Amino acid sequence: MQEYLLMIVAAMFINNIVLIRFMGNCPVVGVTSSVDSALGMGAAVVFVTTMAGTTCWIIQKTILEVLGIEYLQTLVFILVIATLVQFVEILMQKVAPPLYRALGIFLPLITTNCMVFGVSVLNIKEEHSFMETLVFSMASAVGFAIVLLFMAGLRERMDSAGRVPKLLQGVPITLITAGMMGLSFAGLMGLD
Amino acid sequence: MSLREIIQMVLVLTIVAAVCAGGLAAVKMVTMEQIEYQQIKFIKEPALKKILTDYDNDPISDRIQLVTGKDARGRDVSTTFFLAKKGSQLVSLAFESTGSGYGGPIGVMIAIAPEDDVVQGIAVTTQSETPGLGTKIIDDPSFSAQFADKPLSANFSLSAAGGQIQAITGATVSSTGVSNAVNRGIELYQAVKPELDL
Amino acid sequence: MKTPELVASSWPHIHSGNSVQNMMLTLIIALLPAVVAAFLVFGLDTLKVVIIAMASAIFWDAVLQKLFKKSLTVYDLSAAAYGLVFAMLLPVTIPWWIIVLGTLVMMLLGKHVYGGLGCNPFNGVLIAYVALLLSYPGHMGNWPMPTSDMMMTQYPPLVELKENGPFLLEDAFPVKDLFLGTNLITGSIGEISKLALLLGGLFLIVRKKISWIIPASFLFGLTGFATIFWLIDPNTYASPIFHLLAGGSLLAAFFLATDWPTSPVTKYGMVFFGLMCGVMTMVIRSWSQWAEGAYFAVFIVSMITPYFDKIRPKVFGARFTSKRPVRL
Amino acid sequence: MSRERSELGEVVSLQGRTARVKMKRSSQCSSCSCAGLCSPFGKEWMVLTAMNDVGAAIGQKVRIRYNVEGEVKASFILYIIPMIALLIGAGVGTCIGLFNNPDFSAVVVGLSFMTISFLLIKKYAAWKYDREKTYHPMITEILSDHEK
Amino acid sequence: MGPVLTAIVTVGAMGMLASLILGVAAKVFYVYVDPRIGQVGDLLPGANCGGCGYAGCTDLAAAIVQGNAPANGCKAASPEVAANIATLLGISVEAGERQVAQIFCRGDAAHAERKFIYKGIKDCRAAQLVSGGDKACTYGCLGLGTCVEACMFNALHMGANGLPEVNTDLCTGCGNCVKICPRHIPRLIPISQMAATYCSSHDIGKVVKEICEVGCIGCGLCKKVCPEKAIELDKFLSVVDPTKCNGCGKCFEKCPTGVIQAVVLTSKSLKMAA
Amino acid sequence: MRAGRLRGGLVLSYPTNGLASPFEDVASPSTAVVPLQQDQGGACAPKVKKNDDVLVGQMIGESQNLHGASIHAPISGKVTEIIKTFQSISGQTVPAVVIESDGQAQWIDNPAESDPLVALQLAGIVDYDRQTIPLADKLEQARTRNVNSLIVNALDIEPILSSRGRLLQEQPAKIATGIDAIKKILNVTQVFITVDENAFQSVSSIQSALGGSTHILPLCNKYPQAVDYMLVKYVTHVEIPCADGVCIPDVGAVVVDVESLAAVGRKKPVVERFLTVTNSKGHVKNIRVTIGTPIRTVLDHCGITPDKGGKILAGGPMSGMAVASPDLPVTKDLVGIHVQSQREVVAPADATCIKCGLCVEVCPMRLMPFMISGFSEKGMYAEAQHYDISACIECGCCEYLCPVKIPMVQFIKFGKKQISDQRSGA
Amino acid sequence: MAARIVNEFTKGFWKEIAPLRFALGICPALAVSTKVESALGMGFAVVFVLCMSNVLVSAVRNIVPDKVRIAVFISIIATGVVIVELVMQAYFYPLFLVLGIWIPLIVVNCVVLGRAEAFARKNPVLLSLSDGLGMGLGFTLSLVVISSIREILGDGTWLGMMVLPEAYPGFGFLLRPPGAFVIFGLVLGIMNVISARLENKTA
Ligand SMILES: Cc1cc2nc3c(=O)[nH]c(=O)nc-3n(C[C@H](O)[C@H](O)[C@H](O)COP(=O)(O)O)c2cc1C
Ligand SMILES: Cc1cc2nc3c(=O)[nH]c(=O)nc-3n(C[C@H](O)[C@H](O)[C@H](O)COP(=O)(O)O)c2cc1C
Ligand SMILES: Cc1cc2nc3c(=O)[nH]c(=O)nc-3n(C[C@H](O)[C@H](O)[C@H](O)COP(=O)(O)O)c2cc1C
Ligand SMILES: Cc1cc2nc3c(=O)[nH]c(=O)nc-3n(C[C@H](O)[C@H](O)[C@H](O)CO)c2cc1C
Ligand code: SF4
Ligand code: SF4
Ligand code: SF4
Ligand code: SF4
Ligand code: FES
Repeated sequence: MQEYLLMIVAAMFINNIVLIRFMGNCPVVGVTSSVDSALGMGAAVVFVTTMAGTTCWIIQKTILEVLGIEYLQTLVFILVIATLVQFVEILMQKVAPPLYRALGIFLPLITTNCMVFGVSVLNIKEEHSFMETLVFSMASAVGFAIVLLFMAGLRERMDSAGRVPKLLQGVPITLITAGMMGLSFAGLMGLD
Repeated sequence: MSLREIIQMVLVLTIVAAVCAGGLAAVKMVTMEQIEYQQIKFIKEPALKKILTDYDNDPISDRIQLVTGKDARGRDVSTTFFLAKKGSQLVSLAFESTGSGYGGPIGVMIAIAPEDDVVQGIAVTTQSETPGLGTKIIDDPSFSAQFADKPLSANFSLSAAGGQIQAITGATVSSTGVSNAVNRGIELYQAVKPELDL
Repeated sequence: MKTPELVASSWPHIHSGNSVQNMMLTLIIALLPAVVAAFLVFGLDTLKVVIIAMASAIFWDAVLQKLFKKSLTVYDLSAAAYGLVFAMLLPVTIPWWIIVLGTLVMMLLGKHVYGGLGCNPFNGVLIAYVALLLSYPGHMGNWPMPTSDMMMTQYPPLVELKENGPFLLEDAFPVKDLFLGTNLITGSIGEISKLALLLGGLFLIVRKKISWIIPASFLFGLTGFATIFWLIDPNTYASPIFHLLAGGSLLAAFFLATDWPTSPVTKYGMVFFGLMCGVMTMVIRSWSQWAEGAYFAVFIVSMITPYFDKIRPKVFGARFTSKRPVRL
Repeated sequence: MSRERSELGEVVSLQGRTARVKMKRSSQCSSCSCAGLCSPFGKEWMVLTAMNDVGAAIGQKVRIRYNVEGEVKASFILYIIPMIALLIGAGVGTCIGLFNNPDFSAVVVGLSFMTISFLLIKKYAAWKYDREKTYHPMITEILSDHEK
Repeated sequence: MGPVLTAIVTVGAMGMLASLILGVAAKVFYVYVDPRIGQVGDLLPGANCGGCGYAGCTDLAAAIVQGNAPANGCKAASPEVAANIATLLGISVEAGERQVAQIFCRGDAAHAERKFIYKGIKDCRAAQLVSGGDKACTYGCLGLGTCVEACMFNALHMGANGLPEVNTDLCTGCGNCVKICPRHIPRLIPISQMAATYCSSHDIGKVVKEICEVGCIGCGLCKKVCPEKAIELDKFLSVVDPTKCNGCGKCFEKCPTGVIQAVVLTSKSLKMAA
Repeated sequence: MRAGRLRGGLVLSYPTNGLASPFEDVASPSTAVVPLQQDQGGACAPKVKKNDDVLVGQMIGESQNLHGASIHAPISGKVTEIIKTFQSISGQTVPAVVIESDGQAQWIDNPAESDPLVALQLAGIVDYDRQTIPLADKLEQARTRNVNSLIVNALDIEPILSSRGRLLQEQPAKIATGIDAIKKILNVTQVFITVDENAFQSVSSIQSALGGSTHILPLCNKYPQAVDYMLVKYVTHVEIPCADGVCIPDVGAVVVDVESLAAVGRKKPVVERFLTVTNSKGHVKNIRVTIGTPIRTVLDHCGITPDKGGKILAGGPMSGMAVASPDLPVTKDLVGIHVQSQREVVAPADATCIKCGLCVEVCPMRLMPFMISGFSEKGMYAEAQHYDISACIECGCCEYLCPVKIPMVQFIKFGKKQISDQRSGA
Repeated sequence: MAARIVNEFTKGFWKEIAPLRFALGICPALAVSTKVESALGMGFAVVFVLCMSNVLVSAVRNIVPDKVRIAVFISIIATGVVIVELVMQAYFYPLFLVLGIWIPLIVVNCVVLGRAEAFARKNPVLLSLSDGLGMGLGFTLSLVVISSIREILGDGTWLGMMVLPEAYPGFGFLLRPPGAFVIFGLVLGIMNVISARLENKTA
């Protein structure tokens, strides 16, 4: 139990997927400063990352390793992830049409984000068990969602009451802010 | 979206995927040996350098692979032996063996002089032990020194188990892992020695 | 053409006279007791660090204002005030160039890239502090010894706790000494005398420059958390009094957590912010690699400030439900 | 006060009191740096079913309004609950260790838990959301064809 | 050949599975999108300026393809772009003339009176809310440059005399300045227009004279003198009809306040107009 | 009966001798300029032509319905001009009638009107809250909602003003008559008089004149408690939202200020105002002035000369409107005059908010002023609405305390204007 | 034609330099910019993948149905990436160890897919190659600029060589992840300043 707890803290904060491992920056930079869409998108990312992580793990263990074609991992994973999102979209529409209707916009936003793929590869690289894969993927994605959410909050504030110099507006200031968030997470180093 | 379109889609993607995979398999076959060499060079060579002495060839090039057993599914498992030579004379022979440690398997490179069946030295290649604790099996040179220059007949078990090896305080599991690896290696060596055609 | 005689603008036409300069001056005055306390303990080096920090902060502020083509506003004293707060976090042994580098980082990343005072989401002082701590841990952790002969411990109280556990803390650091900053207890400039910090903090509250809510809930969160764990296992965790008085608890509660741009402004927002800072301080002190967590805690929690500010009171009339006449 | 968002779309078909409306993915997509790459076959449009109380006809441009709070809540139900089910299932699976293989057991139990959660969500959604109008996107305004 | 075959078969099978799922998805979510919308969108400038009245360039593209907007619907695009779009869609483009903005007020600090000294937000719309704006003339330019800020094409700048000036080379005629000005001072004219009355005041002459030296007093001399009958009075303000005016300049001489003047374009667009 | 306490808001220092200074009459002007719109209703239609002779109290502008208040000649004499585009204090362009005095001050006899509300409309009585509203309009709204209480607002809009408090002392009988009249019109049973604690004693005579169900609520000095919403909260402990579809009479009360009540009690058309004239050097005078008198004349009477580069404010310094010229006439929406010298003029700064939170703490409507003002500045009107910009009563407390002097009220007004423009445009 | 080829090539160095100009492919630019050496390695890997994918995508552009085009493109890109991975393992093993997971992650680098989708899909092979080469080298240039700043100021070295005085203590903050974000952000800001200057000059 404790090792899972540590893994969660580490994946969410100490080795935060965005701020420390540098993955999934595009959505963090690109998504608007709307807090609501950050929430929705965060939830969707948690879902997709976990699904992709576990599916890739299963495919790695049951197909690639059995057949000895681990080197095709990159090719196979990316195909799997691209398809998975479509599959999930169909599934969602079948499971809960009214809900899907209310928020279908978030799902496809995230297929090509390097974090989903990166987490899937990390799971294999760090030789996680299935349970670890699940926990790690989910915690990483939650870490992502937290950054997204905090960033949306900070950007909303900058937009309303800030005066970022014109030449730093948009991407530059978002990146610098991400750096500051990463800096503050240094405070959690050694939390174990 | 007509059926024809779907079939076209399926066809194109299947073919593209298959062609990509085929191409990659070809590239893989071409580079396989070189990759293996590089991996050995960068992962095993440091260990080999530590334990092999007095040779003038490249043990990595002069390596041989032998089937040394079967795994759970019944497939062959092979071991690579690195041959250190002086002139054309084989002075020692190194190979890797594993034991299980605290954080996962521990790989141990063992060098044996075939002439007098003496363990010349051991070095840990791969491990995932607790830093500062289990990693003393690498960081503490006196630990691996206990294995050096001892005949194969020596008891490489921990002193707790009646052997000659003093475990690292607080890292018994890691120590046991190394000792097991060495014992297993010696077994393996003795089993395949006839095949080695020395 | 006739020139117009009267001025027109939108109301209100009068102003309280409150100004940034005034607020910053109050902040500087509030920190003076702490500087004096450190001066009594460490001597002239204290003044050296304080003066370099304030001067270089003003210098960088002016340079960056030029660079970003802003009007020069160093006279609002904000650079001086933040420079002083920054000095509070440094050990007096710190080399001058680290201070200068730190104030550059503080002014650039904690102010000007965001467009000036008030726009920054993070406190520049904390940005500079953490950047330096990561870059020069040796210098940042080079604790001065107040005098050489009667030395009781080489470390500040919290480092001592981290290194050696909670045993003998009470002998090494009597409460009275912790509070007054006497008897050779070392630390950064602002961590010496808790009495001085308390005076300064109350001064700020009385002058209505900061709200009492943040420091109060910060210290409540910190002592509450410390008490719980101390009751559970006094052999691992130090006493709440110790945590309250050791290190930068009071400095952070009164002078960092209340930093205007980066702390919430709504009442409940402030309560939760303070509590979370206090708890986070204890989490970092107890389980991370760092001995002192108060500064990190404020830094981390300020990330959530926009959300704390969403806990705003219901606007006047929002609770109105029925159109039925009220019986009077 | 609930927050609302509105977007523009075009009616493509009518079904009783609802209409299917084609709209650009979202205004959020416009600021996304990977705009358009997200969808493996490049869909830039999506179709929503919206309440058509204003009586829009096919081909008309309409404004659609939807409740953002409903959206956030829905995304938690739809995305987070199945994940929690998967996690719990996998945890249970690992513990009971079917077939002496914790990984295999975790996969099997986890997936079954997730499937069950999907079924429950389906029931819940059918029970709750079909009735509650606030979660339905609504056509609020017909913009004449020529203007806008 | 074993490993290669394994790879081909496995990944080929995965590709097939993937494409099947994609196929089903494509069927489930099928929406017909006219491919020409994308093509037209590629041709448009992509500035999303909103000058066309649509939410963005893509929306205009859709409208053009569906015939709801003309091929030259984009105000910011050059005529070549409109022509390209027209050829792509096989439609004709009416050669609507290019429009540019002009500032219809000449009442700068030296010539127009102010009611009071304004202190407050540097935004004309906000200044208008303080006692109705500081300009004595309720029609005159407030000169705080809100239109300059609003122009996305850098076509406006604040002149030395406190009135905005138009660079007609850069002006695309998007009309953002027209929309944002609280006093509707910038207005669009066809680029070929020769003369204009640079005033917006509908006050009677007596009032205008009291507060502004360069306002239109509605005396009607220009109307009388115009050989082309190109000038009308609209509530004490003279208005030039560009379709009739030939630029003879007779009215310029007659105007007592000199407010009716030749339209001066920046060099490049002058050539284009010629 | 206990009054609630205003949360937020400001305790402003003010000259205390205002309540003790009796009304002085300002001499009637020789020429009166009377704008034909002096309240929030529509403009009145002119009832006189150039060269007509008029008597005091003669209707010169007629409102079309209960949403307006008619306008009367404040002096007798000849109409010399009808100005079509007169710029009023607020900058609106309205018609105005210029009357040359014949020095007679002769009143006209207006015919009696039986419907009391129409009578108020015809008498041109207005009520001043944050804006000038025709009293008839206010009462009409109350009458349809079954109101049972009348709240008399005897508090001055700003603490620096004292005319309402003084009126209470000087004309209690008129006020009592007015209250009686309105009690009858609305059929209300209870009267609450909210009054500055310093003007407390003067109310007792009114109370005794009215008898039983009259309650007096003394309040300490806190700005902006004289706003109707706040008074209703003190009395009923219910907060009325500043939103569409809800109005104060919905809780069964209506607020009327004492000056309107005195006017009702006088039973004559409104041709004069009771004002406090102050400057920031502590000069206070309460005056009675004829409508149409130039502000300059009033100031001359009070011995105040406005500075070049100073300000003349219609109202008090917190919520008054800056007057463009001292030649503008006194109108019904004037509640006071405050003169600032050049030195006291506060310039708003073009600086950023440091988020000190003082504005949030002080806002009586519990808004987040720096947010709504920031959203307005950035053109983020939807967000501003989400933060309830429309609830702001523009009291100015936020800006008063702001250390960086952000012109928040102007930004908020600007934002509200943009929002309403967008609404009406789209 | 030749002019266009040159044009497509050179635009990648300033006008459309990624990720500085567009917020594309930020992640690798942050991750591998600690040292100039790894930036160069990553850059060249991307150049290879970009060229290969652009050429192949352009070659098959007319036979791939629209609906699966992205799936086909990523298959092609993934193939290129695996080739790089294998070759790097075979011949540049230490670099492979440094770049680690970032080699497979090229497959989702928005720049690569972005060029396939925005350019190669619509243009002939030669132009696409030129575009890929230009964009790839531009990407490399960005990485080198950022990593140079970080390595020199952070460590006092450049490509491993000491370039600042021996006494320079280094500023470790820049070598850590937050430093990467900050330097990237500041470089973007400086780029904006420069291009605004250039624009003013031409205008
Ligand atoms: C806040 C902080 C305080 C530290 N204090 C000390 C200390 O007092 N003594 C020490 O030897 N190391 C201390 N360190 C350990 C340093 O991180 C690091 O080990 C040391 O500076 C490395 O340099 P050195 O081993 O060459 O001296 C501290 C680290 C930090 C982050
Ligand atoms: C150290 C200190 C502690 C205070 N504690 C409280 C308190 O616990 N509860 C409280 O309501 N006011 C407390 N106050 C008073 C508040 O600062 C403040 O005056 C009060 O909350 C005003 O609230 P209001 O503006 O909503 O009326 C305290 C003041 C100080 C200086
Ligand atoms: C940004 C920066 C600026 C520096 N400027 C100086 C300087 O001006 N003078 C100086 O002696 N050292 C400066 N240093 C540090 C020196 O390079 C050197 O490390 C230091 O002087 C050595 O001090 P020590 O020998 O006491 O450790 C600077 C360091 C940095 C990071
Ligand atoms: C966090 C932690 C890490 C440990 N790491 C090791 C290790 O690396 N090697 C080892 O032999 N034992 C390890 N142990 C087990 C323990 O210290 C010791 O080996 C056994 O108690 C018997 O010696 C670890 C225990 C803990 C709690
Ligand atoms: S033209 Fe309009 S917007 Fe422009 S400066 Fe004049 S008043 Fe302002
Ligand atoms: S000057 Fe006006 S019309 Fe011309 S481009 Fe600028 S905003 Fe558009
Ligand atoms: S008072 Fe001024 S500085 Fe303080 S929070 Fe409000 S707007 Fe900002
Ligand atoms: S926001 Fe409005 S109501 Fe609140 S203090 Fe400011 S002006 Fe007054
Ligand atoms: S490169 Fe990482 S999300 Fe785009």
